[in-house]
Amino acid sequence: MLEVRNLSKSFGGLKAVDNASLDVPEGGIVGLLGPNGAGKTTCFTMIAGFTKPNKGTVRFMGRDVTGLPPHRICEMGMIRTFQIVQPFAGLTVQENIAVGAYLHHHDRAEAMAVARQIGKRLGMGAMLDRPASSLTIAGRKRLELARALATGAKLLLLDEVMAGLIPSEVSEIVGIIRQIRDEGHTFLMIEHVMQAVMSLAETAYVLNHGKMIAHGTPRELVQDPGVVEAYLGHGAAARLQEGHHA
Amino acid sequence: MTFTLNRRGLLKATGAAALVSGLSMPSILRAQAQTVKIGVLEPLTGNLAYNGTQCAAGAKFAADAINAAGGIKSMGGAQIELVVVDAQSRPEIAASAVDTLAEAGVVAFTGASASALGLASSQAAAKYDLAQVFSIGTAETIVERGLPNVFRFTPGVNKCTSVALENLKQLNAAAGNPVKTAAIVHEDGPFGSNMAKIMAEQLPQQGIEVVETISHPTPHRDFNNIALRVKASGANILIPSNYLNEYTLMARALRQQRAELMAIYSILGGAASNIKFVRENNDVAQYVMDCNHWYDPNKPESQALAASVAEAGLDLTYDVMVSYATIQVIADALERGASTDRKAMIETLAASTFDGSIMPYGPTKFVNGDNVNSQPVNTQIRGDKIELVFPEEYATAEPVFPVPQEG
Amino acid sequence: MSSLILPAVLSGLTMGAVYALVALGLTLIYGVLHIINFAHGSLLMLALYAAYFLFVHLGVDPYLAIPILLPVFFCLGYALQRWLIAPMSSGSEQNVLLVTLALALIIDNLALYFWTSNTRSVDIPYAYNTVEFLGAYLPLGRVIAFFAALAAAPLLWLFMTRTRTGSAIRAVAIEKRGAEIVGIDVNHTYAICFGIGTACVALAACLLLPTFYVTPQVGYTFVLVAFTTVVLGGMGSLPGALIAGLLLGVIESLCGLFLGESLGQIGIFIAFILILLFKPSGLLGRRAA
Amino acid sequence: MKPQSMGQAVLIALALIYLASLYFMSSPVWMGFTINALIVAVVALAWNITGGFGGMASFGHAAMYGTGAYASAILQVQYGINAWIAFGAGIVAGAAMGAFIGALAFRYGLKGSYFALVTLAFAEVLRICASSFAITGGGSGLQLRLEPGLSTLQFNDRAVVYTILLVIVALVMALTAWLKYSRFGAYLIAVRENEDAARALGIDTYRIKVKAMAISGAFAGLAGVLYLQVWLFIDSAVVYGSAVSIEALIGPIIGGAGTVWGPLIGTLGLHLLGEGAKHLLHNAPGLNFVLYAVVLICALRFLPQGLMGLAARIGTFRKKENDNA
Repeated sequence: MLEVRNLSKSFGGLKAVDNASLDVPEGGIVGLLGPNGAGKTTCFTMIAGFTKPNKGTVRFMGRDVTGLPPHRICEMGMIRTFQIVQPFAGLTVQENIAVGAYLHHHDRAEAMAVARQIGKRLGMGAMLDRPASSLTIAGRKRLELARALATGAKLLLLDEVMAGLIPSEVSEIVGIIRQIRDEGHTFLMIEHVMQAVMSLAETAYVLNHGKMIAHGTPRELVQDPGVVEAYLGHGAAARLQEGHHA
Repeated sequence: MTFTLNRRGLLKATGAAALVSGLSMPSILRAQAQTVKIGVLEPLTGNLAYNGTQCAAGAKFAADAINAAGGIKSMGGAQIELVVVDAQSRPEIAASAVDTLAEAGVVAFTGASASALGLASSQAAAKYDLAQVFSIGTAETIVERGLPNVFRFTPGVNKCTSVALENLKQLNAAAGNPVKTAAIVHEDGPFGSNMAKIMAEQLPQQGIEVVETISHPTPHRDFNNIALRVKASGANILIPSNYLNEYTLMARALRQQRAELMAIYSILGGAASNIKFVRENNDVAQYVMDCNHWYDPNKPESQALAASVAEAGLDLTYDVMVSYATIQVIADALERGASTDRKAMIETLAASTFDGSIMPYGPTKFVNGDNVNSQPVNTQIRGDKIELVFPEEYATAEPVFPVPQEG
Repeated sequence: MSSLILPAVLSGLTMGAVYALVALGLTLIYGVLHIINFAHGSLLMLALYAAYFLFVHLGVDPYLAIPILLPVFFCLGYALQRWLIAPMSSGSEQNVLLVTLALALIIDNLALYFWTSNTRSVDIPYAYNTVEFLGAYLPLGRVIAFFAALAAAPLLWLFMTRTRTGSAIRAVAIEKRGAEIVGIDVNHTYAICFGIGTACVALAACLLLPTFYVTPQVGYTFVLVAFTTVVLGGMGSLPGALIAGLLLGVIESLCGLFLGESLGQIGIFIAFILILLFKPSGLLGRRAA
Repeated sequence: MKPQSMGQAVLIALALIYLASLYFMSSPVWMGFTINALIVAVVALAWNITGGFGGMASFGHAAMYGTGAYASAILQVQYGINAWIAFGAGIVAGAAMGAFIGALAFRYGLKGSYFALVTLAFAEVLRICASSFAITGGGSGLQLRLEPGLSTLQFNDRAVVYTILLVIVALVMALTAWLKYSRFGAYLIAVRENEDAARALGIDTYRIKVKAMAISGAFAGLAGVLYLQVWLFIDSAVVYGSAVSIEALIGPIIGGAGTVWGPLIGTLGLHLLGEGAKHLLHNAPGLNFVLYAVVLICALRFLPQGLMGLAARIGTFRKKENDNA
């Protein structure tokens, strides 16, 4: 569904992303891992059209979308979320979701109906009329997902959707993502919370210093010493081998 | 005197404002048997506040003088009560202020210092059949609209320019025609541009060649280049038409660039008839000549006005004189018509042949609202005074033309 | 005309120095507080009146007024930022803009109320003195202003780089949170910065008064040029403001000479819009908003 | 457009009672005064589209206001074109100017201080241009011939003018309400709240912002045309002057930016306050502007959502929300 080939981006000599390639199959949940500053978010911004790559191509559903503006890419069915979730504070939860729904439903009543339905699906039925600014972090993350879904996107690029959540909230959102996937959506997610990736992603890529250093199932990856080194620093691989249940 | 107001209140800018409130409160005047209300619509705030305040003061001096002399005799000695309203230097406020005047029941009103305000107010007043006698309103569009309620007592820009050029020709001839070339510096608004156009057409007919024409915006910060160009053009005289701030900077720059001119001859010059300019820039102001509105200094009322103005600590500017005269014109119409009816007022004004004003004009004759017997005169700055130098019959001093060159 | 080019350039440079002086304070405030001070022109007007009244009532020469007005306006600026602008704007950039705009309205209209719209200028003995340079006559007052600007910019720069207060200001400018953590009083530093910016205006006013006039609207005459200068020099850059000020002075002077004085000023605004559109980071600025 | 609380209902009712009472007071002074306030309210409503809903505070709405007024005046005075056509042309010209400024400014991503400055500069350039060219009448401005009649859109009777203005203000407000609850309105608010998030949701933010400027420009142009038709005279300082831009933004901020009623209520309140102060302070020159400014500062500090925001908290109709943002 998504094919990224040799994507590169440098900022003033510094190579943020260097020759990165990845594939996301339809209906899959693919993880994109890597330590801080590895270039994950830059990768996302390029795929979603927020920045233009220096080199490389992005193909979505067989069409070249490299360098297209975000709203065009979104219209085709690929959408990204943000690491720091920011709901539109002046609007209610339902109106927030409707902003997404307006993409394919120009009429207000229709868009609001879609928003209500999606909100209910994501367990937000009780808070639809509340101002979005009153939501908790977990609520905001759900809202972010709901908004993205409301655009009718097929492929969702989630940027650290679990960050800042307590474990019980994480498992809730994991459940939601599964449910959405089963309804026919595809995910590419940047994630730090290993637990989530382990239980959700079928395959994952690891990015370090802008380069793809590994690809495999999560289980393979955590055992890859190169990945662990990159992730947790020198000697981490050895330590992790000893007590394997962080 | 009917005003309980302390005259020194006028020393402050708030003077006119205080005057306003005092005047528009009939309670102060309730003791009088009968009053006639005349409106004064001037910009007391905003960019034009100085001119507006001066005009309001002039109107007050006129009303004082007329009341002291027994009021409107044909109306049983009715006292004039001024209703002063602020046009705020904004046309829509000027137009709205006409409502206030109409509601207050004025028979006519004077105003407004700027053409834009006057254009707006007279149109609003036309709906009420309320006469507006312009104090200052040089734009010709004022009298070209065919509004029956518009009366312009003072000369417009076209007349001022032609008279100024005619006077220049005579001054030049008397001196043996030393002036052959002229430079024109004008602000790029309608006032300056229009005047520059007329001058460019008419100066050659007076035997004077225009060697340089420079326009500048208002405000303008730097006059060095202009002074340099005037100097480089080798013009004998400079004819400026701009406002006080720019005039001040221009005069200084000319001095600094050592431009040698036989005369600075301005037309409706913002500064050359302004006593403040004379006080603050005495050195460069010397011998500057202006063709402008000015009163006939030899009339007793004029001298009385000058004394009152000095006593109040105000500047004697042409705004004060002109505004004083317009109240005289309205008072004369009241005297003849003996009616407070607005329509009748317009008719009486239209038929006016008044020649008792402080201005050096012939008998008033309004043709399409324009007083054909008005005329500007030439003033010249001498020492710390502004003297009337031309025409001779009104002059208080001999013109100095050309200016003696310093060594 | 060609003989006028050199005098026009020199004249432009001396005028540009005044623009630079006004812009120095504005750019300093922008660089640190990231706000555009719309009251800057009004403060300039206030300082011009202060210098004018010192001259008229106490006979203090405008140049001698500098040591009096600098501290006074520093305190005024400090107080305005500390006790009016900062608390009233609740930290939002748009609110700061609006508060300074409101402040400008207040100062301008109070000036109009108390001092009327009369034009005032000082008559000092050396008002017409000139300096002859390469055959051109330069007004003495403008030459002094030119050298004062040349001196003020590096002095301010030295202050920013060599003193503790200067370092604190720069720290706050770059990383507000970080500066707070290491114990810098951010509100105090902001206010100091605003104070210095206002003191710059007082300096400009004292240097301007001998060759200019005062009205309640005079600030407006300079403030848009100062905005242009700040943007052209790069928002927040002191050397940029100096260079841009001088450059604009020369551009304006030459445009005026060749295209007519009216277009000289339109030229400045068009330059302003073009810079904002195409290179909002200016000549020496680091980055745009 | 519906009030959300007792407080808002009272506020709106007060405004309506004032506006209606003028029909019974038969005072041309108050009517003239309110006519001015209503024209300003239309520019304030224009500003509200970009500044209130879109979060783009313009300091130069005079650019569109003046363009509307000049376009209409030039067509009528210089080309003798019918006032109705000129009326429409003024609105179109305002919209075009808004779109033009927006297209340029947003193309390069200007916002905040930069956007404020660039709009200010545009208004200033236009002011200088209008005072320099012959077609705009130079500095002496343009004047419509006084010819009352339906075909010239000039009316002698103040009450007629007043009624027309009330209808127009109501229409603009209805349009604002409709926009607010449309796809465009939701998008515009999304752009204000978080532009990146809006882009991610498939919103062409550039187009939305330019469109907002065009709509705002149309309203501002309409206000300019109204000024022309009511007072029959414009010049560059009057319609391109900074006073227009300032009044355009003060009203909405005090009344409540991003609300339908806020601009009208703020503008009316301010003008009444200014007028009241004028009587209290005996016409003290310019002090009404000082008062506006003081009220503006206080509103910024104490009424972040303006009067409508304050009123919303008084006697809420709906269940009380705990707003912990």
